[in-house]
Amino acid sequence: MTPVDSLFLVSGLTLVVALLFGRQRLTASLLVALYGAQFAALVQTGTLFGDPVTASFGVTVLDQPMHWRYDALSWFFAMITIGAGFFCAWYAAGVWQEAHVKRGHSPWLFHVALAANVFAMVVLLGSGDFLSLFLGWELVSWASFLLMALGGRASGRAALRYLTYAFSGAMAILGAMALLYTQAGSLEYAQVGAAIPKLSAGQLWVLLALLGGGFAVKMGLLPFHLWQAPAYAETPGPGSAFLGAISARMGLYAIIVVIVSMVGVARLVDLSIPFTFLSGRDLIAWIAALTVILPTYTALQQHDARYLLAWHGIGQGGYMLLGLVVGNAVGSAGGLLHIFNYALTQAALLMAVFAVVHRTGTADLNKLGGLVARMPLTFLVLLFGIISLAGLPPMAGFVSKWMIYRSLITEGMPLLFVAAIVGTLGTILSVYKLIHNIFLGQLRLEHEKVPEAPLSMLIPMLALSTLIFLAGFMPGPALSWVAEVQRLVGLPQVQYSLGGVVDPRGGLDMIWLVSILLAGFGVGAVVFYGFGGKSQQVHQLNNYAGGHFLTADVRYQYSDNFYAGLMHLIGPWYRGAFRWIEDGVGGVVDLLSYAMNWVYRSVQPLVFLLATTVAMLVWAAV
Amino acid sequence: MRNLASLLFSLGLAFLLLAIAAQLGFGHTPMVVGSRILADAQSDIGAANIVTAVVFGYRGFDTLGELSILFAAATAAGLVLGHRRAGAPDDPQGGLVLSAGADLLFPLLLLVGIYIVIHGHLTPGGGFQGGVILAAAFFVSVIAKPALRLAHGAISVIEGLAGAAFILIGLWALVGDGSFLKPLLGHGVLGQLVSAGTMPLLSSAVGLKVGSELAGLLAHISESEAREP
Amino acid sequence: MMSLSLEAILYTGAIGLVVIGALGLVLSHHLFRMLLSLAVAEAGGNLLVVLAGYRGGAIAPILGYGAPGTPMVDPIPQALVLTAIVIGVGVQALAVAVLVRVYRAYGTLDLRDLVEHMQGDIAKAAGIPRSTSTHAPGGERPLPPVPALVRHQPRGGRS
Amino acid sequence: MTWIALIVVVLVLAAAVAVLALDNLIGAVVASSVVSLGVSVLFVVLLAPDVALTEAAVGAGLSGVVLALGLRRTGLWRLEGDRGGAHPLVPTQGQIGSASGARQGGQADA
Amino acid sequence: MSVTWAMNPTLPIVLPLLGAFLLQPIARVSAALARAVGPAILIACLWVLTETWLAQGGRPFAVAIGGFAAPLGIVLYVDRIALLFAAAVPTFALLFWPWAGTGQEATRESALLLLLVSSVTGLALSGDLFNIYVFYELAAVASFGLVAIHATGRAYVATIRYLLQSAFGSLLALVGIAILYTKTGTLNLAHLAQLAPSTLHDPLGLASFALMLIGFGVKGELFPVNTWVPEVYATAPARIAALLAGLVSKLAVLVVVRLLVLVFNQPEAAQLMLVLGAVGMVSGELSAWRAKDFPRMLAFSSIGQLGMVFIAFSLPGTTGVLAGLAVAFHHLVVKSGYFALAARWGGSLESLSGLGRRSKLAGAIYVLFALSLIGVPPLPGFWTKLIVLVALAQHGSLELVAMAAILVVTAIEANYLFRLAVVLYRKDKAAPAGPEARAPGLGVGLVAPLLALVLLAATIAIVPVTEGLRKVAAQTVDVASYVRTVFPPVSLPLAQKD
Repeated sequence: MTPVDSLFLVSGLTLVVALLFGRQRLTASLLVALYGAQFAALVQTGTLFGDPVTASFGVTVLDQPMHWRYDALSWFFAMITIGAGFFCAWYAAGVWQEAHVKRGHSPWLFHVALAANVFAMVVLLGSGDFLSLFLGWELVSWASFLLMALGGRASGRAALRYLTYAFSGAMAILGAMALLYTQAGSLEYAQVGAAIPKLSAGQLWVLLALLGGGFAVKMGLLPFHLWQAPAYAETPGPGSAFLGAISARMGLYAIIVVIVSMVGVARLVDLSIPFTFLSGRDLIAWIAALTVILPTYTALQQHDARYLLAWHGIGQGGYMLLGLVVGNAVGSAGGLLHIFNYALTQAALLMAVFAVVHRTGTADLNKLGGLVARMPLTFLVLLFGIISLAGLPPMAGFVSKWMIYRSLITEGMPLLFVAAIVGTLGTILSVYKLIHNIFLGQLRLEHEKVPEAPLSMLIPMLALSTLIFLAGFMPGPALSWVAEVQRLVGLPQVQYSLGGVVDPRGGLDMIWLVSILLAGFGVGAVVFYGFGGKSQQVHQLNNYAGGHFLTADVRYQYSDNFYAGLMHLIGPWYRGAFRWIEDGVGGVVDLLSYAMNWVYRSVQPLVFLLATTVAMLVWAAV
Repeated sequence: MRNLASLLFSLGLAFLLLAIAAQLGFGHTPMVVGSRILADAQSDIGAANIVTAVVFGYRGFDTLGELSILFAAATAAGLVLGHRRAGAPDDPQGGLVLSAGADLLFPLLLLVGIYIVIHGHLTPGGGFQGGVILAAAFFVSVIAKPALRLAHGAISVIEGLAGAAFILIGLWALVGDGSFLKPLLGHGVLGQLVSAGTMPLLSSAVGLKVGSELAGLLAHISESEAREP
Repeated sequence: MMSLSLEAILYTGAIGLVVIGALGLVLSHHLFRMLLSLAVAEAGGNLLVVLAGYRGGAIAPILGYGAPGTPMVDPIPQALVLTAIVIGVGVQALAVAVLVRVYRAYGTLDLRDLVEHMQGDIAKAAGIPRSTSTHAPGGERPLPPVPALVRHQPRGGRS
Repeated sequence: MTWIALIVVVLVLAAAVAVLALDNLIGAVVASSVVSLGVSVLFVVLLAPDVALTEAAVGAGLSGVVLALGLRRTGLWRLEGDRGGAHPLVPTQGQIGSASGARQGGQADA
Repeated sequence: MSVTWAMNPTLPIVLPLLGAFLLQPIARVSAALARAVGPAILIACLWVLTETWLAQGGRPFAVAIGGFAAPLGIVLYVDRIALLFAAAVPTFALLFWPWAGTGQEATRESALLLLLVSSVTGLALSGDLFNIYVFYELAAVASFGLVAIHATGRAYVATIRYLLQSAFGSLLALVGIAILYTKTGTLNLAHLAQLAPSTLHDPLGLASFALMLIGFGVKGELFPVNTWVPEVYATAPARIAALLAGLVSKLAVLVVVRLLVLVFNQPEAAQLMLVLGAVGMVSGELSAWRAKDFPRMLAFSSIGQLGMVFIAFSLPGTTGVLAGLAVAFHHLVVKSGYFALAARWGGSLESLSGLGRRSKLAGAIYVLFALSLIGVPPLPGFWTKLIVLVALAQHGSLELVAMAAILVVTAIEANYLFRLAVVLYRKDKAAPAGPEARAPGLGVGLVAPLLALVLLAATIAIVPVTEGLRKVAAQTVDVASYVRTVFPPVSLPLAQKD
């Protein structure tokens, strides 16, 4: 009974409890406790700073062993996963669940789906060979399909989309596994890792195309990103937060395991694309960069808060991959760290948005506004979140993004650096749109009576915001985990201190930075109040626009059609970018299937029989 | 268009088959098993007509399958055609000549059929051919007098029992002598009517079965209602 | 080309029967004629099988005829053909029975009409609108449209 | 011997073509019986008396009767052949009431 | 080897025949007795086969019918694979037995079913080519009768089209057999296996294989001769469709595999099968993607699955047979279960909307089968797919193309299967009138859960199952032991005597 066994056991137990007692109201809190227990069990394994631990169970099918083991990488991802599960369960436990039931959904299904997701990811992260990897991979895909399909028709359609993408990706992975087996004679990580260096460039390209493609689908890299936003956004509340926070990162995990640690960044750099001056590494990096830019600006277009955040999720994945493939200590550390920071951020943001939805019943940015007066704490959470998401100090997101930018410069990739900056610009614009259209501006009539978000939702939100600030204020602990992961994967290790990154060429110390920032605010306050400035309470309607005073019946809502000019400028370029791929594939399948149907509907099928017979005889004769 | 294509394909098929035939050895094919059978048939089975020996002896199992196929066809036809509604129109009566001829023909055909059946192991012919003639015997009269019905119940009983008899003879051999359909009862003298062991029995069982089956089948088809005017 | 031996003639005849039968099966749209063509083709096939056992200058495989020791033709193919013939007639009788019912159901034996009727009835029984059932069964597109880009187009009509 | 075979083969092939080409189905049935008869003669030539007997009895006799019955039951028992003669292989509308077919298609499920 | 008569492999073939013959007379005596006969006989067959398996412990043995030593007479060859398939026959026949029926029609139907059972068992056991042909014809005729049971016009049209296609196919097979016999002068499979290397490995042998492949492919739903499948399955009772799609098709495949392994053991023949299988798979799955009603969707998907079976069996050696067996049995279970569901869900896909919410068990079973069918670990479907893919990846470029085809097609399959799943769990206020109101045939209602349990059991016991299948495969490809068993060393086979 190794610690890993106990971890699996607790995770499985959570699922079982959800299955059996998911209908009772008290179960929700019990499940929260169980997620906490999972976290404890994970910490118990102590695989972060210690050696990998192997699970005592396993199975061998047709001479193919399947086994599970935990190491620092698994620990890092599992920590984020279980944490996300913990907070989402907490968020769901109270008022939200009742509202969910009122809307005619089953709480049982939700709890089961969430527990299944966490369990599946715990299994995937423990995979010790390609078979168990694929097993976990499929489990995760189907668990998230379950979570997505919970909602009504729209979510059903989105889930089906996701399923099509995910399963095609899985098939690509399966094909790659079959090919690897012929090369390595086994599906063990060790043998495959030994076999990969012997592959020719061509074989390696095929492998990258299949595996990378398969993983990219789950991660939502271009051009396979179209499914993600709708699927995540249509998922009911906490589920959406969970998926957005961690689910898509499983693709990144697989990429780290296979491409970064087995193939290695160095090999990618050597691997040059024929007839071009680009290397495999550049290719991936540019895909990542485009994944940063396009979805971010698509997010800018969204008029639904959930979709806006979901589209962002895709873009942020791009940052992580970008940092990883840069491959130096700071960059890869930034990429890995961003996974953690972004999980915190996205969870907090989506929770805040769904709190608003819970109160107002809509997420349409054109139907909201001025809620800061009614839901100040939710506003605070959202504010922390967007600062972190935009990568501005003093929040967590700044640290990781700074590391990525810096590595891009030091590694001499100015173009990619510019791309990243452009992406960040889009992020800032869109998150401003988000907070503005929800909280600023003027309150709508129908929202006059809206109260603050219920406590059961508020507490996890605030907790997350605190974590966001802390992770930004002293990133040291998170960096220590990241460094362990780097050691395991074989990347150069980052030098860190409690306050941030230590680097001879100029590091980063958030503690200083934040204190200076706060000190600046303090000085400003002293100056303001010291010279007798005083603030004056003004009613929201007490203002003056367009030449006359506004009254309660005339409201000045300028959140509609936000960024009209910018949209007009850049909108047409990429609106629905890459949808032509979907439509093309769909059209081809449609056409082929119609042709086949024609064969099976022909009046005189014996013609085919005759033709085939003749063809076969000819083939046999020659 | 399709006609043209299929024409071409058929010509191609003809050409290919002819080419194949041209490569096959004409007339002197390797008689690996056949020669052995020709050599052993007399001692093994003791039937003069070796083809019958093969049909009922060496390949008796095929014959059983064949019987079952006829049975299946008859059953399926019965299932498909179902029962005739009461008062469905009959075909017009055959003329006097026809009916009289039928009466004349009936015993004659019966006799010939029975002869062919029980001499199957000596002369050309055997259960099937005889059975067909027996069926014809019954059927002629049906043609002549559409009004009269064959007793389907009786027919089904006969065919069932006949088929069962074939199998039971086989099982008897299985239990008694350890292998299904093994010829029993000694060979007797070549050329005698009572020779070749159980073969005449098998042959007559087949004759009965085929006869009754075909008769029933034909009757079914002919009794199915004439189409609506 | 082969010399005009007995076997050559017979092979030609057999193959000719098979091919003509196949041609009839493929070309004609009338079920009854297809049945006849099938019978013709089967006759050809049987002839081929018997030919497989034939050898020149031999006698029929019946003991007691001809001088002992004269070679006989291979009896096995003949036995096979006996079986095949009976199978053939059984299938044919069944086919005729089905034909009768088909004709009573639809009043025609033209394959083209019948296929139309059949597809139509299948669709009707399953509750599929006929128009989409026979020619363009048309499932959904593999991927439903992107809600993000379709359902949430801004209201200010700029596009 | 060879000549008999040659003649019979020619006859048989002609009959086979007739099966496809003849416009009224009775003729076609007769032609198919002729084919069977011819083939049974060829069996005799091939020293297969049993097969010949069977083919004559079954192929020519029985199946002919079955087919004729089928014709009679499907009401295609018409000696006068083509009305508005279309391609001989394609049954003409005279033989087949498509209108009635549509009518009876409805009650097919009953 | 001496075999006591009580467990003679002839019995599972002969007893159902006896029952079928005697059913009518018995029915005239007592109807109740007649209804009991069929199941009793099937159980007896099952018992005999089990006894044989236990007694022989998987050692192959041959039984000469009529005591005529091979190759003169007909032999039945009994080895693991034969017993496996033969035992599957009565089992599934019992599962889909028409318990409810009464009267003349029911008697005839059960008689036809018994004939089908006997013939299919014969296909599994027989060791003589023409005997196989006879049993194949018997299976065909019996199935013609069975698919026309719904006495509707559409059923009759489908039946006659099926009949014509099948008859033409078997004619081609007969021509193939004629060529074979002309070249070798024998019909015994073991004897053929001896003579093949010297006589059959040439264009003519290949041609005869091609003809037989087309002929036996009709029941195996091989590509050009499977156009009967959708219309027949859409018009026949779901029970019958289940038997044809699940059971009969597999036995036809088994025949082809025997031929391929024993007689035509040459790469060209395998390639022929591979190509046809691949085309069939692609065409089937693509058409299923467009299907609008449940039975035809199942029909097309079974075409696709059988294409994959052919692909798998076309691979040489133990891996090929192992892969084929895995896919075949998986499909046998899953597709039978699906047709058991289809007995309830006859209608168009739209009319099934919200059914999964109303009948929870059925919906869950549907999803389970779908997951296994598209190969989601840890369900058996995944392992079968993995075996096939790995086996394919180890061979030439043609196989790689087939592998890619399998992957692509599986994605499409997932799409249409779960499009229906989403429909099943759609929230619909208005319960659509119609098909699901139809009560399932007695017994059929229990079959789907039963098969689902089988599937889950196989999931848990995946290791022993795969090991057992590997043993079976290894024995199947061992040609030498086949010959040795049929021709015991004491009596030397009359090899190339002339």
